[in-house]
This record gives sequence, C-alpha cells and structure tokens, in this order.
Amino acid sequence: MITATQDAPFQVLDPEGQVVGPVPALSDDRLLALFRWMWQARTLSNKIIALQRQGRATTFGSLVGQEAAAVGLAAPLQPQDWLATSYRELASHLVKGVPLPTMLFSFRGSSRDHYPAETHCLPIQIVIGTQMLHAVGLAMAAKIAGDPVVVVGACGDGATSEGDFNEALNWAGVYKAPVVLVVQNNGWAISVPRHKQSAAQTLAARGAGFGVPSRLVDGNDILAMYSAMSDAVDRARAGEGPTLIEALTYRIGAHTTADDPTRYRDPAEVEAWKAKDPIARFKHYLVGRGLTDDARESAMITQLEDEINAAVEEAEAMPLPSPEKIFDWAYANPFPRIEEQRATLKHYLTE
Amino acid sequence: MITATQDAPFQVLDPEGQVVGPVPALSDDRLLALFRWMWQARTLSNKIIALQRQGRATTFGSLVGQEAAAVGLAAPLQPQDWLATSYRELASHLVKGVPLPTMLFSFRGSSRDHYPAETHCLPIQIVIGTQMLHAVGLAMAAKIAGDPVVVVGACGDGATSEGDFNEALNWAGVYKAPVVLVVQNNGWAISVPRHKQSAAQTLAARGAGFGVPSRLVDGNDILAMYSAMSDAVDRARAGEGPTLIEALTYRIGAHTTADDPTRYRDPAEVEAWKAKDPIARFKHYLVGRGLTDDARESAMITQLEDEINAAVEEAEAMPLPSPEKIFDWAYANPFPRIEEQRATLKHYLTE
Amino acid sequence: MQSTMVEALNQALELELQRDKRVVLLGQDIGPNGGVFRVTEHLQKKFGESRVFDTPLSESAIIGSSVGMAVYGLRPVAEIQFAGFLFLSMSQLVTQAARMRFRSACAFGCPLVIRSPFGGGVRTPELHSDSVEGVFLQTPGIKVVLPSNPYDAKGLLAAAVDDPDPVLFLEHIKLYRSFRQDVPEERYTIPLGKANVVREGTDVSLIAYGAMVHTAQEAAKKLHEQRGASVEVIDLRTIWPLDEAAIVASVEKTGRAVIVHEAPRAGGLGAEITAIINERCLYSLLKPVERVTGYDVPFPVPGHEDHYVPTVRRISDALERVLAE
Amino acid sequence: MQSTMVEALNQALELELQRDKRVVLLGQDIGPNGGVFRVTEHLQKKFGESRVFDTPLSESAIIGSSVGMAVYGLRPVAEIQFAGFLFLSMSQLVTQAARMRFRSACAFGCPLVIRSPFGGGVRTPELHSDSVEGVFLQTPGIKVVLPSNPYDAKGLLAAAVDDPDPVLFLEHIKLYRSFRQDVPEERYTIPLGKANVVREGTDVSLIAYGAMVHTAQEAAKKLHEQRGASVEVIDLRTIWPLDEAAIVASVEKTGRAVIVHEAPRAGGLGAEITAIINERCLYSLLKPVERVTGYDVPFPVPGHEDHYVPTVRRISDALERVLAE
Ligand SMILES: Cc1ncc(C[n+]2csc(CCOP(=O)(O)OP(=O)(O)O)c2C)c(N)n1
Ligand SMILES: Cc1ncc(C[n+]2csc(CCOP(=O)(O)OP(=O)(O)O)c2C)c(N)n1
Ligand SMILES: [Mg+2]
Ligand SMILES: [Mg+2]
Repeated sequence: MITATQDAPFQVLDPEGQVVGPVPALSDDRLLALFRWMWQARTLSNKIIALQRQGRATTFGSLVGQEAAAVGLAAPLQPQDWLATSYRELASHLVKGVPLPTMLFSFRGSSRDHYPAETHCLPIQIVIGTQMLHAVGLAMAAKIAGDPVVVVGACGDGATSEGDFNEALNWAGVYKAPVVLVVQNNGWAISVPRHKQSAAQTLAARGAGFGVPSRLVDGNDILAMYSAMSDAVDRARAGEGPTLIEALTYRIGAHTTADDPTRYRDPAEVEAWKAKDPIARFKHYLVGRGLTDDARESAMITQLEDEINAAVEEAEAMPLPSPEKIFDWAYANPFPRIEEQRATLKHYLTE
Repeated sequence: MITATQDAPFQVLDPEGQVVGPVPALSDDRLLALFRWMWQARTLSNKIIALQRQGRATTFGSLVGQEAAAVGLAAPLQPQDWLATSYRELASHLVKGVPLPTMLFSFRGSSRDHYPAETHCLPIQIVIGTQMLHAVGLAMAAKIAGDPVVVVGACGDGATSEGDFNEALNWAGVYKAPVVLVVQNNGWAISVPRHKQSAAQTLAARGAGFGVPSRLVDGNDILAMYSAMSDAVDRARAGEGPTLIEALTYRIGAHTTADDPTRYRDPAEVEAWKAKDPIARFKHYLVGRGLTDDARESAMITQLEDEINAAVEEAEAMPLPSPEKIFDWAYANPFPRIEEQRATLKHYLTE
Repeated sequence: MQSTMVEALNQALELELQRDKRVVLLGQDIGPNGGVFRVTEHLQKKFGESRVFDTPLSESAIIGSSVGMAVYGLRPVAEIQFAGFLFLSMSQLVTQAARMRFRSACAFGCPLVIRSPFGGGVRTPELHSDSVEGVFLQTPGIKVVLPSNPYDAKGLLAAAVDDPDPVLFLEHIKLYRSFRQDVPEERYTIPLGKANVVREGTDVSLIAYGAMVHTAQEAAKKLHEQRGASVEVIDLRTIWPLDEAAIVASVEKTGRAVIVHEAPRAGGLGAEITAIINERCLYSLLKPVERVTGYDVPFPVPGHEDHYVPTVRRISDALERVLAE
Repeated sequence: MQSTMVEALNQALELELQRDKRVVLLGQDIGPNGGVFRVTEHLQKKFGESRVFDTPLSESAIIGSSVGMAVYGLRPVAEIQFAGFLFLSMSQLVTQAARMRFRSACAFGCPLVIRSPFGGGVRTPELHSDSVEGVFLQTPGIKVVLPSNPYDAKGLLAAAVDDPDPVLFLEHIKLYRSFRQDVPEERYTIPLGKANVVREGTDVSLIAYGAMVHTAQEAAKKLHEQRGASVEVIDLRTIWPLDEAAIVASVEKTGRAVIVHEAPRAGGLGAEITAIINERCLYSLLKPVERVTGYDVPFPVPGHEDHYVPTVRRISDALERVLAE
C-alpha cells in the first residue's frame, strides 16, 4: 500500500507568538509592513461589510482570520510576478499593489474599469478553482518566454475538489512551471467542513500524487507563511518547478454577507480559532522585538482607517462607467449586431 | 516536505512465470478459465482488427498485451456487481458476461440494440475518464440502497489527467464508496508517453492525496491482478471503502486501427514488453502445474476461433435496427417535434 | 396555503422524498445549511444524510455520480448552486446524462433532475445571474423547465422527478421570494411540454418564461390600459420540449408575436420560436415577429444589469411596433 | 499550389509560427504524431518543443492554461482533438476565455484560437462527429469560424490568430482530404464575419457553412439542371459574428431562403437566420424560410449517420417547396 508521510504544519511562531522555528531574515521595516498589511486587510474587510450593510457595497466575503495567509502568499512576490486568486485574497491584491480606491470601486457593483493591469493581478475569480489553471498557464508562458517571472495561484480548501484544481496541479508538475499553488484551508466551503471535502488527511498530501513538492504551513503564522512562500517562489524562479502549499487557517466570519454560519457551525470552534488570531500572534512577536506596542498599533489602525475612509470617498466619487461599455468590454472589435444593440441600450438610457 | 513511499509492483509470477508471491487459492478450472479468457480476448481482438481491415468493423483499439489486466479486473466480480470501462476493456465485458455476438454486433457501427443490461456493464465509454464518476455514482447508490454490490471503474493512464478522474477518486474517498478504480497504465495515451502525462512517479500515488488506499500491481501478471482485485473487491463489499489500483501493462499494438505508432514509439520498447507477455507468463505457470501444454493450448485456441467466427456470422446476420430508432433512443416519451422528424426520416428511407 | 416559490419547491421535494424512497437529493450546502436559498431547508433532518447530502465542490462529479445513481435505479435530484456553474458539468450533462438512454439503446435510462438558480435583477456576483437555458436547445436528450410562479414550480418539479429522462429545472432567483401564491398542500403534477396562456388576448401573442412572464404581463396590462390592446400572454413553462401547438394556435389567432427572454438574443428561444412561426403560420403573420432579449454580451455586473434585462418599456415598445398599422 | 484542407491548415500554422514568436501550439498528440489528422505534421520538429507541445489528457487545462498564456502575451493555438470534447472545457471557454476582456474591462485580452475537428459522414466513434457550433451562439465573447475549403481554411485561420479575442475554429473532418484546391504559398487573411457568395442566383438563397456548402452546391446545380432554377449559395464562413448584411441582401433579391446545417434544428443557426430574415426582410419573403438540419437527437452511430446528415435530396426538396408557386 502507498501511504503519505506527513510533517506537522511548519511554524515559526506558536499561537502565543513564541519563536519555535527559523525566523526569516527580514528588516524591521519589512516586518512592520507585513503587520500593517494584515491590519489593513482586517480594517478594509470590516469596512466593506459595514458598507454592504448600508447598501453601499455588493455581496462580500470577509477575510478576518486569514490575514497572515493572504498577506504572506503575496509578500514575497516581485512586481513582474503574477497573482491569480479567488475573492478571498483581497489582502494579497493590496500587497501586490492594487490601489485601495480601485478595489473599493469594484465593490460598488460596477466593473473594474481602469483595472490596474500593471499590478499583474488577474481579476478576482468567482468560478471556484478555475484560476489555478490560469496561474499555471501564466507560468508556462513565462517559462516559454524565458522571463524570470513567478506566478502564485491561490484558492480555498473547497476548490481542491474541482477538476480544474487537480488538472492545474498535474500540469504544474508536467511542465515544471514556475508557479506556487496555495490552498487557503480555512476549514469551510460555505457550510461544508473540510473533512467532507476530501478523505485526505491533508490537502498538501495532494501534491505527491502529481509529482509536485508540497508543504503544510500554519497559515495563521505570518512568518511561517512568508518563509515558506519565499522558499517556493525562489525555487520556482530558479527553474526548480512548482510547489503546493496548504495554509492552515480559519474563516472567522460568515462565508459572505449573504451567509449565516450559525446554521451549520459550532461557535465553540470559532472561539478556539480566535485564540490563534494571526495578528495578535505577530504583534506579540513584534512587541518582543520592540517594534510595536499598543499605542503605536492603535495609531497605525487609526491611520489605516483614515486611509480607507478617504479611499471609500474617492471610490464613491468615481463616475460609474456608462452602461454601453458592456459592448466595448465584450469584443475588441465591435461588429454590426453589437453596434445595433448598443444603439438600443443607449436609446433606453435617455429617459 | 511530503513524500510518497512506494512499494515495488505487486507480483505473483515473474516474467518467466516463476512464483514470487502468494498464489491466490483458485481451483484448476478457475485457473484455466482465466487462461481461456485471456486467449479469447487476444483472439477476438485480432479478429476485429482483421474485420476492420476488410471494412467489416469500425475503428477498434487492440488490447493485445493487456489481457491479464483486462481479465483480472473483472474476474473477481459477482453478477450483481457493476462495471464501467473505456473501449480498452473489451475482455472485462466478456468476463462479465456480455455475449460475443452482441459485442461484435456493436462493431458493425450500429448501436448496441438489445444491449445486455443484465450484465451490469455500462456501455463502453468514449469520453476519456468520464466513466469513473459513473462507477462512483453506481457505488454510492448501492451503498444508499444497502445492497452488497461492488463497482469497478476502469480507465487508462491518460485518463488520470482528466478532472473527472480526480473528482471520482475524491468522491470515492469522501463517501467511502464500494468501488475499485483501476488504471490500466499501458504506457501510452495515443502518442503521449506516461511520463508526459504526469510528473508523479506512479499513478497509484494519486490515491494518498485523496485518502484512497492504492496499490501498484504488475498488470501483466494475471494472478497478481486477480488477488489484488479480489482483495479490493472484498474490502469494498465489507464496507471498508474504495481502492485505487494501477495495473502496469503495455499497449503492444497501435492505439486503434486509425493509428500509426511508428511515428512516435521506439520499436525496441515494444519488443522489450513482448518479452513480458501476460499469456506466455501464465502459460508457463500452468504448464508447471500440469494444467496445460502446447497441444491443449492450440486446441483451445482453435475452439476459441471457431466460437468467434460463429459469433461473427451471428452478429453479421443480425438485422441492423431501423434508422428511425434514433428517435426512440433519444427520449422515453416522444413529443410532437420528435414525431415530425421521425416522419421526415422515414419519408427519406423510402427510396 | 400561501407559499413563496422557495416554499413550494421545498414542499415538492419533501413530497417526492416521502412517496418514493428512490429519490435522493445532493448538492453543495443543501444539508444543514438548507441550500443557499433554503430550498432544501429541513430536508436532511427529516430524511437523513443518506437521502439528502452535501457534496464536495465538484459540479462535474455532482452530475457524473448522479448519472451512475440514476442508472442504478435511484432518482437523484441534484442541485448546481448557480446555473453559471453548469458549464463545469457540461460534458457529464450533455455527453452522458442526456445520452445514456441513446447510447445503451434504452437498456439504461437516466431519470435525473438538475435544479439550478439563475436570473437577473437581484445584484448577484458574476455568473450567478446568467440565463443559460438557450444552450440546451442544441444539446438533445435533456428537457428544460423554467417555472414562473410557486404553483407551477411545485407541479412541474414533481413532473420532472417523474420523468424517465434527465430534466434541467431552472429556478429564477428573483421569483424565489418576490410573491406568495395559493399552493395546494398535496402533491400534483403539471405536464412538461405544455405552455400556459396566462392572459387571453386577440391582438398580439406575447411569449415568455420564468421571471419575464411577469414583466410581460405588466407590459400587456399597460398596453391594454393605454390603447385597449388585447395582448395574449403565453408562459412557456417548459422550453424543451417546446409547446409549438400553443404558440401556433395563438399566433394564428393574433397574427402578431413578441418573444421575451433575458438570455442573449443569438440562437435563443426567440430565434427558435420565430423560426417555428415562420414555418407554421407565416401566412397569418401581419408583422415581423419581435424579439426582446438580453444583448449578445455576457451578463453584466450588478451596476449595469438593469440595462441588460428586458424591461416593461422595451416590451411595450415592441408591442407598439407590431400593433402599429 | 494544390492543397488539401489539412495541408492548407498546416501551412497556415507554419506561417503563423514563423512570423510571430508569440504563437504557440498545444494539444493532445500534436507533437511527434503531428495530430490525429496530421494538421500539425512536422511543426514540432521545425519550431521546437517549447512552441509546439503535447499536453496531458485534460481539455479543461488546455483551455484554462491557454487563457493564462494569452493574458501573459502569447498567442496560443490550442487543439481539442474532437469538438465533442469541448464540453469538458466549456467553463474555461465560456466563463473564462470568452469573458477575460469583459471581466477586466479590457485590461486583459484573450487572443486564443481553439481548433477542433467535427462533422458527420466519416463513420467516426461517438462524439467525434457532433456539430456543436450552435451552442456558442448563446455564449457571448467567442467567435466561431467554420471553413468549407482549403483556401478559406488557410486565410481564416490566419485571421483567427490575428484576432484579439478568442476564436473557435471548427474543421470539418470530411473536408480534410476530400479535395485539393489552389492555395497560395504566402500568408493571406480572410476577414472573420464576412460570408462568401459561392454561387450567384436570383430565385432562392441557399445558406450553409462547412461541409454542407458542398451538399448545398450539388443541390443548387441539380435544381438548375432539372428546372433552370437560379439558386444563390452563401457560404457563411463565420457564424459569429454572422454576416447579416449578406444574408439580407440575398433574400431581398430572391425572396426565398433555405438554411442547411448538420447541427440539431432547435436553436441552431437556421433558427437565428430565420429570425433575422423575419426581422429584416419579412416583406420581401415569398415563402416560409426552410431549415434542412440534423434532427433533435444526438448524432447517431456510424450505421445511422447517413440518415441524420442533410442530403442533396432533402435540400432539393426544400428548394422545390420554396420555389413552388
Ligand atoms: C464552480 C463554483 N461552484 C460553486 C460556487 C458557489 N460558491 C461560492 S464560494 C463557495 C465555497 C468555496 O469554498 P473554498 O474554496 O473553501 O473557499 P472559501 O470561500 O472558504 O475561501 C461556493 C460553493 C462557485 N462560486 N463556483
Ligand atoms: C475527453 C477525450 N479527449 C480525447 C479523446 C481522444 N482519445 C481517444 S483515446 C485517447 C488516449 C487515451 O489514453 P489512455 O487513457 O491511456 O487509454 P488507452 O487508449 O491507452 O487505453 C485520446 C486522447 C477522447 N476520446 N476523449
Ligand atoms: Mg474554505
Ligand atoms: Mg494508455
């Protein structure tokens, strides 16, 4: 019989913030930048939920509890690198350089007009698992072009059940693509718990069956995420091929603003995970290094809030693209049928 | 890092037919039945190719070289058990009870009219990998119904790259379905060699990542195939869940009558595998046990040839179903549009 | 009993589970969560995990395993969480479920119902609103049902479960809770393939299905009030098989027709129905048939959908055009 | 140079690989094997494994990875070995390739060509012959091209590779080697979205594409010989975008139309074209438009396909009906 041997999740900081693993060599500024991104992610996430409640934002899925995984999977990337994620990796897009107002604008339910292509982030993916194949394709293209470019594809635990996820893993291995496939295992796919998603002990174990080296990482430990990702990104850039990373984390909030987790989830489980809060854990470490304290932290949070509020104002001041843009977005070169329909739509705009 | 530990392929007989593993407890009659099925498969396969060359059969894929795997994967099944396979497992269907004439009839390019549903064989699957999900669904149904029924799903090495194959493996594990998923790894998917299909060392290794126990078996060793399959079928029937089996074998012939392997395959590779011929290997063992010899073997082959020739005559004598049957096959309850089209078709039949 | 469409569908599923133990429900989040729209609410508690169960996140496997279960003898009712994700199971639907009977020359049937929500007007994320029904006109072997109200939804779903062939049952999200209707408690069926004249008229035939039936009725009412026009509104209920007789009878009477759907224009129901009218009652036709449809671009983001989905105004204008002398 | 369609396509691909290093070919068995129909013969040897490569057996990944490659800046030309297997990649095609531009508000394009063989009359196994093009009328964002001869195939494929949006390029198996034609050695393009009048006429418009163009021409010839009828035969070349102007111009001239395709009848091109004729030139129409199509059942086994695919006789009868006084 064939069996998978399995290490414990890679950790640098334990839940109390004590160092239990090799600390990556990061400057104080860089450490604080990670801390700030994590807080930015949480603050922004809570802000969008507030906006949604006021009818000022569309359906939204909180990433509270997953800040370390979402920030850590993007932080080691360089500007020329690409990112393909689901809706749960907002923070990764911020780290990759998507401007706050642009991101907020999209939650007004308009399309991402002026989408920042230069950030090399694919639009947030709604069709679960799909983007993992795009990540592999981007990486194959970079390899064919001979560019020193790495691609990160990120998805959730539920996504690992999709055929596309598994085909992506297989292709990454076959073409030795410079890609890192990250699974944010937050324990749930809406109401379906991880153990009902697959009989596998871990999702990282999926890699071996496709010849892709894989790693199980404590996704609530920003330093573990950062170094595991840097290793994988370096390997990929050095032409040593893909890595699969399972980040163990937890969805503290509802699946989205449309979801009611009390229907299917034991609150005790949530409480247990709150005790492993990624931000508190990292803060404890930074305080130990004298890089932050309660005062500096709350000052930073206030600053982040102001920044986000300003971005909300800016986003809400942005003009919505004219509805007829749907025709420009559909085809690069319009044709008569499309132009006729544009005329019809415009006719009905004038009321 | 997570790594898959890997046994050597399970063997009972080595390529010379020497016993190197635990011989399954089978009566002499049963042993000879296996031998006969293997020869029947080879004889039938060569016959259909001959018919195809004469324009008397449609495109066909030979199973020469894979007789042990194809016979062994079906032999342990009981009448109430189900079988879902690709086009390469003709022999498995014979073992499961599909009558020769019915099978030959389908190669006249007509539909399987009078398809023998009672054999519990799904129609041969053309869409690669697809049938593995049907196998899992049949097994889930048997479990829900509480029936002591086991299902075997069989496909090729190429099929393991399809999303459906991997979803099937995942579902088999999640629902602990009474199913055995068999991969006949014959080295090639048309012109694509196994190593380009996946970076995994073995395809059996795929199981661990889905929580499905798996086993690598010498697919040219009928006794190894038989006991590995019996173990897996017994486990499934006992409610212990699914097994993935990779049968290592080789496609001696062309992919199909439409294929020219000299374009992509080294003849030396074929020769090397001919030395591991599954029939010769088993014969050596049977001769050792005094169960057969050259004389008895050729008598059996002649008898099989007569049987097959008779079946060909019978199949060619069967009336082709009327073309208008396509409307009866499409919908259980015809509706006006279909009846109008039936009338049109019938109108053009009368010339 | 006054029920919403969600409640009517829930009742229908409960009655099917009660009367036929071959019926099983599977899908994402249909168990403890009762479905993202609560259509399967309480059913797992009532019938147990072996009859009503959550699945992994694999649309192809939901359909593919259902094919196996249906062949075995069960009557699976599978839910695809949003119709836009049917594309992930397209091969299992179109090359497998729809062809099992055909491939086996009727040795095996595939009695399988696929329920899936769709439709515009509710500001959902991408691919949650798309109308995909038109695709299935070109994929023989599968029936397609789109109820427009709670009463029909309950009766059509029961008929779909009875049907020996696969049935795609598309539920318009906007109709789930938008209104209540008197729905009998007991089980009843409404035959597949039969349209319903929801408003009798003599001047023009207005043909729609799903949520568009209500927009069409508003337009009909408006035109009646404004200019006394007598508009006959036909609710197709089932788009495959299509009730051609009902369409032809109406157009032969009125001599005018307008067809409405949210789905893109090209090759949609509007095209097929126009072709049928052309073939079967061209000589009764007084004006070109009009199609009021979604545009030939993807269903847009929430901020733009009101300009994509046909409106009362667009339908009224089309009616005015065909009624003009 | 006299070439078969296979040779013409091979030349087109070679010229694209030569002139634009962004062009890459991927698919099953396209490398050493040169494709199961030899369309990619010798190309891997000439351009290397990084430009022309075999893939694992994963249709969804072929399209999904091509989307990534296209966004990156390459120009992938992907082969799906038979069009019946496009259904396995349907979500990547329809929800991804066709919408990348839309989703990103034009920040990212998806210049991708998907080549795939299809078509009846050659006794292939199940799902190798099915005509699936009609499905894509209802999936906005993807163009669909179906050449009817070697010359068009070469020029249209070059235009498809040039196109900034995804193009589904469907190659009829029966045309691959059935005849040779004079094909220029150098690169040339034929614009997408433009139909071709392959036979001028004044009495009736006969509209077809792919292999049916030849069956249509035979029927036209037959009717001319038998009763001096002047049949105009239009080869659509591209079904999306559809050259409505060419159709309307012809029908306004002839007042009669017959549309032919192998694909099922319901919601196919015949339906869309009939609707266009109804909308744009109903008053020029002297007789109901006729559709001569495959039936609304799956494409049958080889033994029955001759009764499914439209024949010269069926087309001639339709022409006779529309020409009858
Ligand atoms: C293909 C597909 N099927 C179903 C859905 C509906 N849906 C949206 S999110 C979700 C759960 C995703 O779970 P997971 O992959 O673990 O990501 P998470 O939300 O936990 O981050 C589902 C089923 C979808 N968007 N796409
Ligand atoms: C989904 C799908 N893609 C492509 C094909 C064309 N095709 C037929 S057989 C084959 C190779 C199958 O290889 P494998 O799974 O190893 O089975 P084998 O033929 O070796 O038994 C291919 C690509 C198909 N039938 N179905
Ligand atoms: Mg999750
Ligand atoms: Mg093989």
